[in-house]
Amino acid sequence: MLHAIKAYLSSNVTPGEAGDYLWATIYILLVVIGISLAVLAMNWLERKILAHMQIRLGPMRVGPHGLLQPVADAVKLLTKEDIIPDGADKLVFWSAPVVVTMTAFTTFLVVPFGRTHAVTDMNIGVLFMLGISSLGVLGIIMAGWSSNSHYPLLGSLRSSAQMVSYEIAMGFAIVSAVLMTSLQTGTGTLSMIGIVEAQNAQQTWFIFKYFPLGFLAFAIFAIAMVAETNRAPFDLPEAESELVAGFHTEYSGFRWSLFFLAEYGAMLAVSSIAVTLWLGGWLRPFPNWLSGALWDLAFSLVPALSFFVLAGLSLLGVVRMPKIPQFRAQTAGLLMFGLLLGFIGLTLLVPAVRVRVQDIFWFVAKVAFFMYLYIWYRGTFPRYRFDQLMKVGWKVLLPLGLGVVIVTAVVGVRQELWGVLAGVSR
Amino acid sequence: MSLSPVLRKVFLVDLVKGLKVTFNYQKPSEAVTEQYPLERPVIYERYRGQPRLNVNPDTGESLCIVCNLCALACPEQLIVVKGERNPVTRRKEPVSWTYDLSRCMFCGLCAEACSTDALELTQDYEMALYSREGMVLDQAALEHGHEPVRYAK
Amino acid sequence: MVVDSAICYEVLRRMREDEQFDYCVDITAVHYPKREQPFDVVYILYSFHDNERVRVKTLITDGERLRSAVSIWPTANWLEREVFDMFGIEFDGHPDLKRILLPDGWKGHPLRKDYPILQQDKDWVQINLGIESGQ
Amino acid sequence: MNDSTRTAYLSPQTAQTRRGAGAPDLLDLDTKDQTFLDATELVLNMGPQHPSTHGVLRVILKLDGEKVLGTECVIGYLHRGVEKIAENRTYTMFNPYVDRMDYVAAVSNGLGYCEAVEKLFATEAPQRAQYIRVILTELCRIASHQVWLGTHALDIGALTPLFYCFRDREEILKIFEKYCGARLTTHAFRIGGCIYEAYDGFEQDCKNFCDAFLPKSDEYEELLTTNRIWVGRTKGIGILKPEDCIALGVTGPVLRASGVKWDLRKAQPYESYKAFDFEIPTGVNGDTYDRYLVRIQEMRQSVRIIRQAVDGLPSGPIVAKIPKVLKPPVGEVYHSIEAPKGELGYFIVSDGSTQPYRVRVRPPSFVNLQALDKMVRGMLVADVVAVIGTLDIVLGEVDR
Repeated sequence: MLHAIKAYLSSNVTPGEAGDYLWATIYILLVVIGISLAVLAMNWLERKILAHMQIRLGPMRVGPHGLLQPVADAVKLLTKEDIIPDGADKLVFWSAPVVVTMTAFTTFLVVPFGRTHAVTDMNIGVLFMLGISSLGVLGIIMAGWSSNSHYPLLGSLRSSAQMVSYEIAMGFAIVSAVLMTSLQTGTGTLSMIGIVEAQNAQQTWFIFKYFPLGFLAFAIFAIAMVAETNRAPFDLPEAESELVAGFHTEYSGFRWSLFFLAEYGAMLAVSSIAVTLWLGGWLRPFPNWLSGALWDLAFSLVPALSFFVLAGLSLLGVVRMPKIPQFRAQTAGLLMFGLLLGFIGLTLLVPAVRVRVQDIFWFVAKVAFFMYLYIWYRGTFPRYRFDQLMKVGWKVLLPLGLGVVIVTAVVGVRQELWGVLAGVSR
Repeated sequence: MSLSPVLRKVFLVDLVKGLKVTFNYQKPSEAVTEQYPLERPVIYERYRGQPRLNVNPDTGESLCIVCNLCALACPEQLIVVKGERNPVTRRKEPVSWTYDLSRCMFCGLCAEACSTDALELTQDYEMALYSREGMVLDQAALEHGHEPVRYAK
Repeated sequence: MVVDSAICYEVLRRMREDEQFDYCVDITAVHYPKREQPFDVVYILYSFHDNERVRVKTLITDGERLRSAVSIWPTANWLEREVFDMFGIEFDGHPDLKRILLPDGWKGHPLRKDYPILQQDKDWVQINLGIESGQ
Repeated sequence: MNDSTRTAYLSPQTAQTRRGAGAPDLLDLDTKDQTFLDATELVLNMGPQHPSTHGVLRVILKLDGEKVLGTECVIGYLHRGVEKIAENRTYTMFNPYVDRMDYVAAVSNGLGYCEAVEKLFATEAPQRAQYIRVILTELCRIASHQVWLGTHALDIGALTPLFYCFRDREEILKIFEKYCGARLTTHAFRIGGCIYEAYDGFEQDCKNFCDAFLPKSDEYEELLTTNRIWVGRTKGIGILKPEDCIALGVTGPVLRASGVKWDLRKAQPYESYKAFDFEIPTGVNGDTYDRYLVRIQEMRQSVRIIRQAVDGLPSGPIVAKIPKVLKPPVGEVYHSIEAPKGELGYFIVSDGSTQPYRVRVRPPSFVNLQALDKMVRGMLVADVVAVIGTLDIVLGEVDR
């Protein structure tokens, strides 16, 4: 057993590539659990951050600073009555949330959290992710149609139109990133790991490559991915003030929570694509400027440090808790939480752990940045109208994406091009 | 900033401005939430809340002289006062006093009408009850204020 | 200004067209059950041009129909519906004369002076809740 | 218009009740296996329980895809028979009820009613009372516009302005609470003046609010005014031309946004509005964006009025000499004021007794809501929400 673990740890490929089914299964479990936990954390963070942007406090009662609120919500949702409307198409109604959740989770098969930290590495990784996440539309249409109600129907129609149109712009942005992998290193790849390695080899994140081309492609993707996941300001399919709750109006309890899970899962998934394609995936910041063993060491200490900071924040919270009996349990809970964070930080100081985990840390940190953006947008922007949304998609992002692809290709092959031109002129 | 409108549009100045506002408000000190049962709101002197029937603090006698003005002034006619003349002091004293809190809209007309400052709307605002029955206050409840309700199952 | 109900519509039209009372503020009615013509229908008009307000009043009997002012001022639509709802005064030529504030199946017209509030309340409670009214 | 076309855009159930049970249902052509999914036109029942109908408004929309072909408002869910209640109460007793009509701007309601009754008595409130009334009603106008701005932005999808607006509105409500003891349904004025003297520090509170409010209102503008999404969602939506406005009887900021410079505070000054220097902001296009700008400007003008009134607050009595038992002379009177939502009129008929013979309220929201159908035809569902928001209706006032 120990031997198996050791053999795995020393290996340099993902379990999928190695054909190691045991480890692949473990990874899948880890990913599913991890994503679920991340969704819980996201739920709490979104509420807190949004609340503070709106000069509120957000959840404060369940657990210290509302830390247990998502858990309480999950319990509530699971114990709620499960309603299937009378006129609904039962089978489709039942299967829609399953489809949505499955597609959201399946995409994570190819997400590389680190060099070896992925379930598998496919040579068509990006396409796989795009394809699977597009399947989510199917679930949404199923949900809207089978509910046999007006609001879900309108919501799902909006959703499908929106996802389909933004997928094209998204595709162009991705193509330009993929093009970049084929330049200089010479071998283009669609593998997620391959793309990150290409960025490593070229010693630049693709967002900075051929400035502003990489940045433009990234911006297109960043806008399209918000639309793709139906989040504000593109949250028309579930526009609360217009369509009540859009395609999941008729859902309740566990089924509703599956939609919720899928939404956040999809957000994480598209953010992972963005991170992988443009922000260097698991690579630490500034690999080219701040290179050298000392900097490597410094950056590998960052995960532990950030955990210490979090622990410090929660200990500060402990100190600032009101000193009244009602809060004793909460204060103790927060203290425990802070200590736990500190302990994790300590573990991360251990060199063996440190080296293996820092990839994941950088990846998660970058994804977290995107998650913050999602919340920030939601707190700030009004909602687009349907036709305006389509206009942005088709008239702005699509031509821009097309242009970026063409210019990237031209710039990428400019040396050869010059050679050819010189040949012609001669 | 003296950017041309086109540039402003391209660089999303309008959106960034909004983002800046929301970002700056994230400071915990900006939050205005009151955590109610722990933090009590400030209630000002003229607040019209739970009605109270004042008693003379020295003698413990009700200040009410059963003039019935409050009952007449009440738009909802929810005050019923019955009294009889005390043979000893020659004062009219209330015998039964009811105040139906469930119909009260706290307009304050009764307290304004009261000629002896007996009826008063106080600063107490926690009046919710689990049943309608407890909402009809009698004289004792009006004089002492009702028991604070513990909102728990 | 009190006008006869027969020429009321004509007067209103002239007010609108000749006197520039272009804004119909309100249409309402008052019920005097003891009078021979128990209803006053009151049109409150305003002229932006002269900054003047005028009340046109017409007396009608129960069941008499007035010509609708919707063709003069579109705003009369809901106001007349409300008068119909509350007083039972019907307007000829109104595009959609039906109850507006009260439910469709309501009995009686509540702002008439002879309208029994308590009776309605009792009936409603008995029919819908199956209990005696507490009022 | 025959019956079937008239009810064509009602839901089958509504049409059924309209026509009376048992009548053959023309709409019920669908056989059992068919649902509304097979129809080309969609009948969408928006409300009475819907996040953005501001209460219990029910709008029946006939849609072609997302395009609105027609609407019908069903109102009355909040009908409390205020006008009937008035006939059974004395003049003084009815005063608190008017606060419950437009509960967002309760002070304005009270002002209109008190003034109408004072007009019946042919009397006026003393100077000091008038100034206090002006300060409070202008504060109330700001509060009402803030609620409007918050909920309107929420309808269009911007969550955050609501909280900023409510935070600032809180300051106004605190002034109300300090002044008259209630925050929402204030019952602040009495017939003949005010009953409460301004509390210590009233002037200072008002001034502090004015100083704090202006930068805050800039902040709302930073979030919305130039935001391209906001502009896209509001510009050119729900256009009302001035002549349409007048024909439909629309008043208040909606009318002013169409370019008609008409404000009862200037046109027929009541209270002491003559003494104050302020402008009437007007729009040009009469669309939702203009209405937004007009209301924001109106808040600033209100701040201007408050500042002048606080500075010029005269001393003197606050109640006019009127009898304790109010028995106005026989007669009828119509008086209207510029409430935050438009012209709020009271038509009071007195028969000489202590109780009004008839009180008619001319609610601005009710009349303004009539314009909804004209404004949203040919627009999208999302615009319906924006237009309902921009009309600034309060269902308590629509249904009374």
